[in-house]
Amino acid sequence: SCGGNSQEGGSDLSGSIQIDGSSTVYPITEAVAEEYRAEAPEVKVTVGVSGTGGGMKKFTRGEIDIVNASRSMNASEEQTAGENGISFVQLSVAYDGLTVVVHPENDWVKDITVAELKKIWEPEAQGTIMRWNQIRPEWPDQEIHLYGAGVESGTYDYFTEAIVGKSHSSRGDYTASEDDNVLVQGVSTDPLALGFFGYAYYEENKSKLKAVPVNDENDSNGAGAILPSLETVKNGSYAPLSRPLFIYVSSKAVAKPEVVDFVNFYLDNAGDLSEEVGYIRLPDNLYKEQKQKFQQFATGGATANKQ
Amino acid sequence: MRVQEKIIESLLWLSAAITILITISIVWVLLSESVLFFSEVSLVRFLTEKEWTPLFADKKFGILPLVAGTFLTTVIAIAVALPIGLTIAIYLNEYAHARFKTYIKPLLEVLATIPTVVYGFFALTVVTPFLQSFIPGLAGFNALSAGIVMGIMIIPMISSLSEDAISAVPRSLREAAYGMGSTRLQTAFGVMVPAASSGILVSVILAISRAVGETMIVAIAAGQQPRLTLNPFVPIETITTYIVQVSLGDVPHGSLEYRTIFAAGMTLFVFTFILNNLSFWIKKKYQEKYD
Amino acid sequence: MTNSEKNRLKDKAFQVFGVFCTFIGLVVLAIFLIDIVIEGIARIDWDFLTSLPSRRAASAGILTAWAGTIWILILSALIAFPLGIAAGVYLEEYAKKTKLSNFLEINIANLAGVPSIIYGLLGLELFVRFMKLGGSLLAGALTLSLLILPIIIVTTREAIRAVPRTIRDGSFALGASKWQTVWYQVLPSSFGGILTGVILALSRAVGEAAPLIVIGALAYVPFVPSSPMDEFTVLPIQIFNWTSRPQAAFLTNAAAAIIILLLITFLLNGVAVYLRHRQQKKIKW
Amino acid sequence: MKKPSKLEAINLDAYYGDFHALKSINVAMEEKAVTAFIGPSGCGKSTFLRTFNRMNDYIDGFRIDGQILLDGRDIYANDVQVDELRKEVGMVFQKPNPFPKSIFENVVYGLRIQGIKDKKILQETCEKSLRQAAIWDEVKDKLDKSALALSGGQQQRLCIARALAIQPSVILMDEPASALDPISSAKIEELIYELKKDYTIVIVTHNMQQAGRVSDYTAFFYMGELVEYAKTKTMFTSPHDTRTQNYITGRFG
Amino acid sequence: MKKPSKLEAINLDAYYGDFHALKSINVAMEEKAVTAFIGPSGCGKSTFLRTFNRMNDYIDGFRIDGQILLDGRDIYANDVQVDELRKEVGMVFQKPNPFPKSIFENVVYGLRIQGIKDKKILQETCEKSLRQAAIWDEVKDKLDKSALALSGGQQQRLCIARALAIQPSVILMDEPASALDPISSAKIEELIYELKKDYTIVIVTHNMQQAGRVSDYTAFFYMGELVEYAKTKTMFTSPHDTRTQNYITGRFG
Ligand SMILES: Nc1ncnc2c1ncn2[C@@H]1O[C@H](COP(=O)(O)OP(=O)(O)OP(=O)(O)O)[C@@H](O)[C@H]1O
Ligand SMILES: Nc1ncnc2c1ncn2[C@@H]1O[C@H](COP(=O)(O)OP(=O)(O)OP(=O)(O)O)[C@@H](O)[C@H]1O
Ligand SMILES: [Mg+2]
Ligand SMILES: [Mg+2]
Ligand SMILES: O=P([O-])([O-])[O-]
Repeated sequence: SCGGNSQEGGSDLSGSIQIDGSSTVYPITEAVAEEYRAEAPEVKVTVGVSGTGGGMKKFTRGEIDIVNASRSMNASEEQTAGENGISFVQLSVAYDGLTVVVHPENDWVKDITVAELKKIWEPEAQGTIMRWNQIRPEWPDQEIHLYGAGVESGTYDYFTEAIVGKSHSSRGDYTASEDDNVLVQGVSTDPLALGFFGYAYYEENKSKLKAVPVNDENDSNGAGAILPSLETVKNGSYAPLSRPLFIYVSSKAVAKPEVVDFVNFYLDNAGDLSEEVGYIRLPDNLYKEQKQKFQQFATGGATANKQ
Repeated sequence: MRVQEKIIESLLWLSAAITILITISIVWVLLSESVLFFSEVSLVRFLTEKEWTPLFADKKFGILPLVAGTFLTTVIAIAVALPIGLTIAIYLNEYAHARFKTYIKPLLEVLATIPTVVYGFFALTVVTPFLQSFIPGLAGFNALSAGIVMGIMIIPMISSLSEDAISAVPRSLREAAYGMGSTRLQTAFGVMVPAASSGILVSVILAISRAVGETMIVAIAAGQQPRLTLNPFVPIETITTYIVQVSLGDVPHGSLEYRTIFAAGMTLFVFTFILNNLSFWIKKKYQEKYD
Repeated sequence: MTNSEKNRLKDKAFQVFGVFCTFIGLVVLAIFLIDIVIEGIARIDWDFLTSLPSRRAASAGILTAWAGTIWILILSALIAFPLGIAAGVYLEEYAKKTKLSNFLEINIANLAGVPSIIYGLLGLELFVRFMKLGGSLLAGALTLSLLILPIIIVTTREAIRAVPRTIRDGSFALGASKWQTVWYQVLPSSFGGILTGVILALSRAVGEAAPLIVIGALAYVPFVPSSPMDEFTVLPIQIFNWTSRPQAAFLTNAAAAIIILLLITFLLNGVAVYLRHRQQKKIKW
Repeated sequence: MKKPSKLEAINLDAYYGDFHALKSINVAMEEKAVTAFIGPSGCGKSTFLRTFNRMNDYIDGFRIDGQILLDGRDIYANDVQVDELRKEVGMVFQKPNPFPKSIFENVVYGLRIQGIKDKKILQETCEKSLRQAAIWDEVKDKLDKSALALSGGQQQRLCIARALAIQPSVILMDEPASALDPISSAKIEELIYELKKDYTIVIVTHNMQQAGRVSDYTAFFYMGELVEYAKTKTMFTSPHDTRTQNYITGRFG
Repeated sequence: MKKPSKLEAINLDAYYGDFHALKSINVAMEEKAVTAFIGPSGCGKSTFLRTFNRMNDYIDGFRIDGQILLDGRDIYANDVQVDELRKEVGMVFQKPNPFPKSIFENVVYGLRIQGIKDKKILQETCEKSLRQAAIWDEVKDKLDKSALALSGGQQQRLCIARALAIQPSVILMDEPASALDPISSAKIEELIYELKKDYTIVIVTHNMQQAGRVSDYTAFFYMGELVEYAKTKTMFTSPHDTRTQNYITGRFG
């Protein structure tokens, strides 16, 4: 699936590329980096998983070349970047449907509304909403165990924004991890669990998890509760939890030819690879657009601090 | 030549003095970041609030849930390791053949040499599923299985140190007991264990200290949810896990969130420091007793 | 039943319980090892040892992890070995029983008991941030060196203490200086014991994950480090990483990596035990 | 026919693993008499003494051939319970070894482990034994104080009292006075003299003068062999064997 | 005027921390004679012996008052180098303590640490010393074998050879024969007899007979005091002090 239309091998490139950030995007970038090894064996690509927030901090301080992000850069991060003389370009690489999951043995949750999710996750719920029947009376009188993204993750920001209504605002008494694998582990082994994370992680572990259809009580984008899937994410009916995934490349980094080569390779293969790891590809023309945008940035648009 | 002697001695002294430097660095690192932390969060809040959500919108800075998690796993571990370890120590001392002892002791110590990630894997993939087969409500992450596995890991610590302590009791006391017609059991519990009690205590304290500071087992198997509970069946979070969790997320340098790991680290350090000194102090006193 | 019959019965009962306790730990260990081997052994082949990490469990390997582990092992040894021995020699042969030496002793006992994750915090501030070494091999090795230093010091002291007083007296009585005595008599005689201690300490370092996580060792490092300033990962971190993945295939990888890690640890421990054994046999004072 | 002997060794060999520590020892010891074992260090005195109450049982690799008879019964026979045997054959060691408990608890330890709880019996036995061991007057006011606070000589007499409390008929003593100062040492010697009225006593000593003063019979051991066994007076004035003579006159040891 | 003494202690007090181990000792020892120190265990014999080559220097808390003169020079004076002193005053210990090296290396150790590398000198010294220590014939064919493979008695003579190799004028011996079998012990005694032609020898022993056989003078110590110092014959036949008498006749110790 890889490297079909990229440059003539480019294998004489060397150097290193540091990437960090979102765990949601990580599987895509990991896949790209792995395929890129065949392309340019001498280029050392390292990928960390600090969550979008953690990655952004490093990125805006100029410590890394590329940041994986499951949300857009926020104002304060932009400001830090500016202070450090770093300009950047944002490139979309795939779609994700943030998935709400429960344990497969959970036979009471058939669907859930956004309002109910808000009731569970808003800061006021901390220490008070502790049992299933507090959400819907017909649900059992048992403890609810919550698993969700950690505060450094873009998923967390996106989820709180979309559900609670305010970014970075939620209860704190749940199992929070930047590493979605931990959340999968937790939900898949805990019958009283409810959690959320990127679609790819659900897709990979379907057999151990049960996705919950989400009802946004807005019939204009599809009536009733909707399960995330290729279809529903692409056509936007899985709202409000569908979202784009990004990488950001810094102006400093594009000075390195290996970075330029890598990003081009990334955009060439993002469609196939994101699908392979369980995300939803962008329409082809969008990838083209991204490439152009990057080309511009790389060849002199370094001043254009544009998204 | 005498100058050379002096130079060598100074170099050696310097190497030894580095250990003091290390301690100072540890304390300095923990203190300097914690001081900044406590300039924003009062010590009273830190010690009395019942929730630990420093990373969230509604920030609560009560260390108690983490302490409770640490306490819970430690208690479970000691509950496993103490009876088994002590029985082994007594058995090896009073009952087993010397030859058996020379083989079994190093074998037992293998338990202590296995890396703790490996124990974490064991707890998560073997012990938890096994326990779930007869404890229905048991969550995938829980204090129980982490504690049990940790207990297995520290068995040799208790058995070896206690065994040393019991062996250090002068032979003459054991002979006195036998000479009076005591059985081995009576000798062990009536004479040897009381006489070695301080050494046994030292082993237990060190084991506690070890359990308190243990990281990977709990990080893998006990969960990551700070919860003020003594229920061993649900996910909890220990002080050490919290530090790992935050480190994995790479909270940026200089933020309050970053400092929380140093405040947590300080708490951990204080606990283990007290325990270690206590054991050291008891050991000193006890060594004098038999010299 | 008379009292002494009762006593004898209790005695027997405890004996049975003693055997049970002695073996329960070993049995659990055995179950565990067998479980790991069953799960992981089939996964180990040449490819597994020589492949870079991959998103596909089936093609992922541990090359970078074990290479990182070997790097860390060697670097830590180079740093901690001379320091530890020098400190041990000072404390055992030179230090007078003053307040200071007493303090040094308590201090070292304390350091030995400081949880490894605290060393991680120290390394994070001191090496990663202050000395700007980043998440490099050198930062990792320095951190672990501090961690094992107390262990090396303590075992060095024990080994030195096992050299009988009479040997030192013999040397002094022939007009040897302190350092001559240490160099010609004490160190050669205790070298086996010291080496044993160093190896045991290294086997501890090999298994550590927590402090390296804290200083920021990375998850995805698809190259073998070629200098101490390179980023790295080690086996325990790779295992931790795979263990936390829910897919069964990665757990298999974790089990396979555990087998390799255990082989390294057992090998180190085996060498140490062998050395100690040989030492005990060779020298009878 | 001569008086039946209290203790007797018949063709006794003893081994520590491969090491042959005692070589076909034959000896019979008279009731209510003091027998002293002398000989250079390592010759097997302690080993032999300890076969009489089977104290060597727990030493790995130790084994014996031959028989030890107590009142004519083989104490290594299968049906003999060691704990019962040791109630019959008390022992006092070289270094005073009181338990780290009170004086009272030390003396009654042997009764307690037999399950005796009756306060009155315990107290009576305690007083009686301490009196017999000639230490009652020195400790009667501090029975609940730690035994470790006593002087070495007092501790040793306490250990003797402790042994007497379970009413043995034989008392084995392994260099009981060698760790003591001259005055305490003299007291122990006196005590032995008193005790032999009621008990059969076997004592190991490396002090020839002491052997001469306290014992009725003396056995001289050399490298695991019993070289000479005779009335003490005879042995010291006209030893048969040259090794005995050399030893007694201090040629070696 | 009498012959000047080789070693002399003047008003010597010695302390281990608070413990007063030697109490104002005054004694002068004659050149090329053997002086024996006797006394019960712990009376200070070894402590005193070790002040002559300052072996106690490394013991924490040890200090002395008073003077020790070697050939009239205070060996505790500031300008005295301990290593030089120890080349002058050799020492042999209770337990043979050969280094875990070859026999050859043991003997020449003292030369090596002085920086002597000349193969010939080393070999000559080695042979000469081993001959003097009456062990040459037994080891000449295995000089490169480990010294630990020798018997105890051979090891002890090797240690004496080692001490002789650096050509001291005084040899201190702390119970040099007590860990040995009678035959080796006798050999060491003979050797001492030979050596006193060239060396001043001070020997600690707990064996009265040995003291009687080998020494010209005897010093009896008791609880840190020098109770009596006299020609050996005089001391053993008519001791002045009752403590000396008691000790010699085996009343205690
Ligand atoms: N537990 C043991 N294992 C092996 N050998 C032993 C053991 N105990 C004693 N021996 C050996 O058996 C021999 C006799 O020892 P024993 O203690 O009976 O001597 P002893 O005459 O009492 O000497 P001492 O006067 O020094 O007490 C010695 O050579 C000793 O080394
Ligand atoms: N390093 C030390 N620290 C403290 N006290 C010591 C030390 N060495 C010896 N002593 C004490 O000093 C006293 C004299 O000891 P020393 O070794 O000189 O006796 P000794 O006459 O040689 O006895 P032995 O015949 O047992 O060798 C003893 O009471 C001993 O306990
Ligand atoms: Mg003995
Ligand atoms: Mg001495
Ligand atoms: O994608 P995130 O890891 O930032 O949630």
